Amino acid sequence: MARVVVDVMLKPEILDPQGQAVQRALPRLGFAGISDVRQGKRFELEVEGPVDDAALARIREMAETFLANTVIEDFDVKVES
Amino acid sequence: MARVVVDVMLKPEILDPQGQAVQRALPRLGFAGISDVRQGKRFELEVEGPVDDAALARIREMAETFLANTVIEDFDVKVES
Amino acid sequence: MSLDTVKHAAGTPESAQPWKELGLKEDEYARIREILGRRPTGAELAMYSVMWSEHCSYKSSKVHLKQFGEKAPQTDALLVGIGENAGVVDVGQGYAVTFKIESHNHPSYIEPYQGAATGVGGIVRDILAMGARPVAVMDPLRFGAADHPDTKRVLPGVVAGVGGYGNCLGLPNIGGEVVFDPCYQGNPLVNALCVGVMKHEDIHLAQASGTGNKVILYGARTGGDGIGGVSVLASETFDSTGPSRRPAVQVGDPFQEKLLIECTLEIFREQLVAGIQDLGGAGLSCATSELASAGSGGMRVELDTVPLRDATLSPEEILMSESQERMCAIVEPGKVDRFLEICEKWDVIATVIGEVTEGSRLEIFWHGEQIVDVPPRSVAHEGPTYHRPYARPDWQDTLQADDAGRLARPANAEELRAQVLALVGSPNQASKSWVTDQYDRFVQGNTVLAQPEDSGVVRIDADTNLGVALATDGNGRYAKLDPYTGAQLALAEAYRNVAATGAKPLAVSDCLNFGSPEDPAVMWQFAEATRGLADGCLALGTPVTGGNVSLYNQTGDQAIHPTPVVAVLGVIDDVNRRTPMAFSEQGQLILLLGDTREEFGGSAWSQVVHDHLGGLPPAVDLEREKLLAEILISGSRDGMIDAAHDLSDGGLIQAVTESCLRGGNGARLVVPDGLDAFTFLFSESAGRAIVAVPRSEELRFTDMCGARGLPVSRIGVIDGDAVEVQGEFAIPLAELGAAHEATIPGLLV
Amino acid sequence: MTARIGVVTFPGTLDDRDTQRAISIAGAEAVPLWHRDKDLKQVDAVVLPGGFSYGDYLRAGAISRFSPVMGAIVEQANGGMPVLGICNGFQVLCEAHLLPGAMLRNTGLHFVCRDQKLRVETSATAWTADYAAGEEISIPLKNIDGRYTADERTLDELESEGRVVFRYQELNPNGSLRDIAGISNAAGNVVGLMPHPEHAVEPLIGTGRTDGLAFFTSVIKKLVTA
Ligand SMILES: Nc1ncnc2c1ncn2[C@@H]1O[C@H](COP(=O)(O)OP(=O)(O)O)[C@@H](O)[C@H]1O
Ligand SMILES: [Mg+2]
Repeated sequence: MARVVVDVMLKPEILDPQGQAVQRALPRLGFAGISDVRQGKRFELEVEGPVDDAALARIREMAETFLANTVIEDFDVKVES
Repeated sequence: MARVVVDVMLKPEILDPQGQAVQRALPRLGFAGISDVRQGKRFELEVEGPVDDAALARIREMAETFLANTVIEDFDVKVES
Repeated sequence: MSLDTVKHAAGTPESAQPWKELGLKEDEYARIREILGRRPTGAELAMYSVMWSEHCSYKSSKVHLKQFGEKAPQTDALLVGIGENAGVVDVGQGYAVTFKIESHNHPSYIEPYQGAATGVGGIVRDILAMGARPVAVMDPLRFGAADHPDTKRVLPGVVAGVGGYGNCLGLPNIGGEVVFDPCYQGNPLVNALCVGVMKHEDIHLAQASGTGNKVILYGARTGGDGIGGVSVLASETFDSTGPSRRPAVQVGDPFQEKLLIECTLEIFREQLVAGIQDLGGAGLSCATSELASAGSGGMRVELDTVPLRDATLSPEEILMSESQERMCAIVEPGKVDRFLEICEKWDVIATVIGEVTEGSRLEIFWHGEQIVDVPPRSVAHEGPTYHRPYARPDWQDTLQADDAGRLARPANAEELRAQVLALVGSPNQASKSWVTDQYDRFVQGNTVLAQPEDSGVVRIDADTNLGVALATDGNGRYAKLDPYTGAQLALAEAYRNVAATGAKPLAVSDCLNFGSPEDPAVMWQFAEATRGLADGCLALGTPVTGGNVSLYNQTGDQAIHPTPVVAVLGVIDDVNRRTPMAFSEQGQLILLLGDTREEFGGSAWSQVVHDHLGGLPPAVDLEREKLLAEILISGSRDGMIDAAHDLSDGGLIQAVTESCLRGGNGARLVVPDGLDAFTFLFSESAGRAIVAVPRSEELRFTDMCGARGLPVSRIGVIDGDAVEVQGEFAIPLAELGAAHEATIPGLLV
Repeated sequence: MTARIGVVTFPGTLDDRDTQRAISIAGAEAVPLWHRDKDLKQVDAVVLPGGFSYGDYLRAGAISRFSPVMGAIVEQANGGMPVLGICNGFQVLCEAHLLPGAMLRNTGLHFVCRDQKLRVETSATAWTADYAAGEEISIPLKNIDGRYTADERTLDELESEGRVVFRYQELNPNGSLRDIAGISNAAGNVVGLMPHPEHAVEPLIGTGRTDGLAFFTSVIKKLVTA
């Protein structure tokens, strides 16, 4: 069985309150040198059968229509090695 | 500026209702062949300065004490190519 | 791209400008040139276009809205009327209450969660800007058909957004509506109400006065999201999002808003502001022009000092950005340091971006170069006014002639019983707890009544027990049959709901949701509804204190039902005497107040059983509504009634079912003389309520009704664990409860 | 002597003023504490109230846990000072490792607001002495991240040491393991729970019951007789 990972991140121009809150907290915790933090979602999908082009195309469609809200989010599909 | 990614996933033994909800919805949306879905978080950190071993060690510490709660979550730190 | 300065604009009169893409009409663009005596700069064009949009300028609606002022009833209760961020009402003991309802319909269709969330955020800032602490929210919602697949997308997202934002702010949600109708498919209505409390002396206004006073922008950084949101809000189509590549969707940050609230209240407490305005639609364009327009002088703003989230934003985009969670304050120079200190305490970014000037112009600079030089009134208050043509549509007569009284009625007791179960389990009549259980109704520790009660009641003074009550109502089906009467029915129902809990109705806010104003039939509906509401408010003595208009709620040439949503605010001097809806004592008598007639036009019964909409809505008698309210309030004050529930859609059986289920007790009902069981159970005649009265109080109560001329009949007794209509049928509470509770969760799995 | 009970406000805390009111109603003095405070103003006990501190961003309680005031609270809690964490406060206590385990998204994935029945499993804590062990109470519950989780060993330890303080009755609203609604530390001075006792202290308000008042009277009695 193969694992496909779908990363979903807010588009760069969209406000990311969570990432901002994390970033603002870092210096207080003693972690300097991080100039920006964005927080997104990671989906790990266990795929039955071969992860061929057809399967990847289906997963991409799934990401586009369901896992991500493309009004505000971008996504990225990767096969886990 | 370099980007470091921290992936945070619930430990395998912990119930992930969000992932399950996604998985349950897939067949209804016409996507078959996904046997499991887990949902986690992805942090993209923009690091000032070089991402050397020292920097990575600091980020790993940050993930361990802050970005993840290791009672329930595992994490993984990667330098984005 | 080079900067389009005022000087440059004056020297290049022929430059082509994207006024059309920005939603301006040719004559509007010509008028801007006339006002300025030259072509506008890009920044000025951006400002005018957003401020003269339907959403900000009310250009189609204002000729009709005028009636709310012209016909305003005489009342001492109104401290601040229409025109400010929200109206303010005197509720006694030195307290003032401000409340307002607003729409976020189109954004919630595009992105349900964020659309609804930022809708709540926006109305809360309006209330905060008046000087008040927000104390509760409500959310009247309307969706397409309950079983339509898109409803499964929109409804859970909207509910999660309303809850996600409101819960995180710590504002109890004390009521609202959930209505389904195919007419809202593609045009869901997400209205949000906020109510706030302050002392009289704390009222703040949006005005920039005092030469030399500083203009401080505080709250979130300005980003590229929401640019073009104004055009989306009010434009004909969703794809005309302005010239920008920026997304029209705004993302809310309720945590930032919570900090903004606490920070602002602390600033008010130390009396550090001379004027204040929230940033909502049209962002800085709106805040600067409105503050300057309402003030005595001019204003100068250094736009490049605005803290940005995205350094690539152009000055036009900064002016138009609708980034959430921002406020703008006018502060005397001597108080600026303390102001900034309080902001720092709350981790809120605050920046002096300009000052109030001697002159009369709004001047905006970008790195030292002037990009805006306008008379602020021309932007904020002197936008175009349309007298749009309107005409009663020719189908209206046919619709009204299609009388619901001719529909087949249940033939026997068994059918009657089945129709009762179908009604109380229909999506519109079913329990909304799947929705409302996602809202925090307890936070702040002052909630006396919340959903599913007739009105939400919050205590505003823990020592004196002073409280306020609020209800919102609207019935698009009634309004479709007759918009004038439909608006009055919405008003009457909300008024009755407030009185049913024992509070005295004082004032009104409204959200007018309609189709395209460019359709004369829709414009007629709008004209009729506003006329009905203004006349109704005059008759009831409850002034309209403010509200919101949402137009273009239509898909192609298919408009939504005209949907005026009316909120009524009431006051209760001692929340201990609030009247709940639950039938909680067996043996108490159930009395029906008011007249029941054969009125089924637009009724829930006609919809559920026959999928029919036709005829006339129930008749309105506002004098009767006043009398009923007086009786309900007296009953509460003198301790004569233990429960009350207003009658509205679904009629008597719906109300009895809700009161029985809430109290966990059954009822035995007897059909009164002169009525048949069907009419008794399903008629939607207005001006009615049921009350539960201890036997010892019956005579005193019915005597009071008799003396004042309110019809009252004893229709039954709280008893057993079934709802029984004598001689007809009995339905165990468990069966009624299952039918009532299962529907909404069943639709959304 | 009047007991002084501190109530911490983090950015995003919501129930601080209600908690202060509940403390006054119970007869003690409520002392506001700010998250940046480094000392506790000599209070005798502390309540971490509910809300969405730091928006619950990252994880509920994850950012607040690092506030200056938490340093002092951890130190004094380890020295025996009574500390109560309600809802978000409970989450902060877990993140700060004053209590074991962690809180996850409700299994139903929705925010849940309801009148919740609980069984008080033990009266041997600073905050439950005025209840009888086994007593059933009903108080409001409202959260989206309320699923209490810990590994089996920790759960067994909590059970065997009598540190499960509250259990959900009739319905488990969030999927908490073993129906756990609240727990204590080994010494019994630190207690955390998801439901909200401070919303159940006045007859007319909220659910109309006063089942939550004994939290506050319990600790006050203990402090006054100490
Ligand atoms: N979206 C909502 N948010 C909060 N409360 C709601 C919502 N929808 C319905 N309610 C509440 O449910 C109860 C029943 O609603 P409804 O039948 O519309 O009341 P009524 O007919 O008395 O106006 C009321 O207390 C109302 O405030
Ligand atoms: Mg009602």
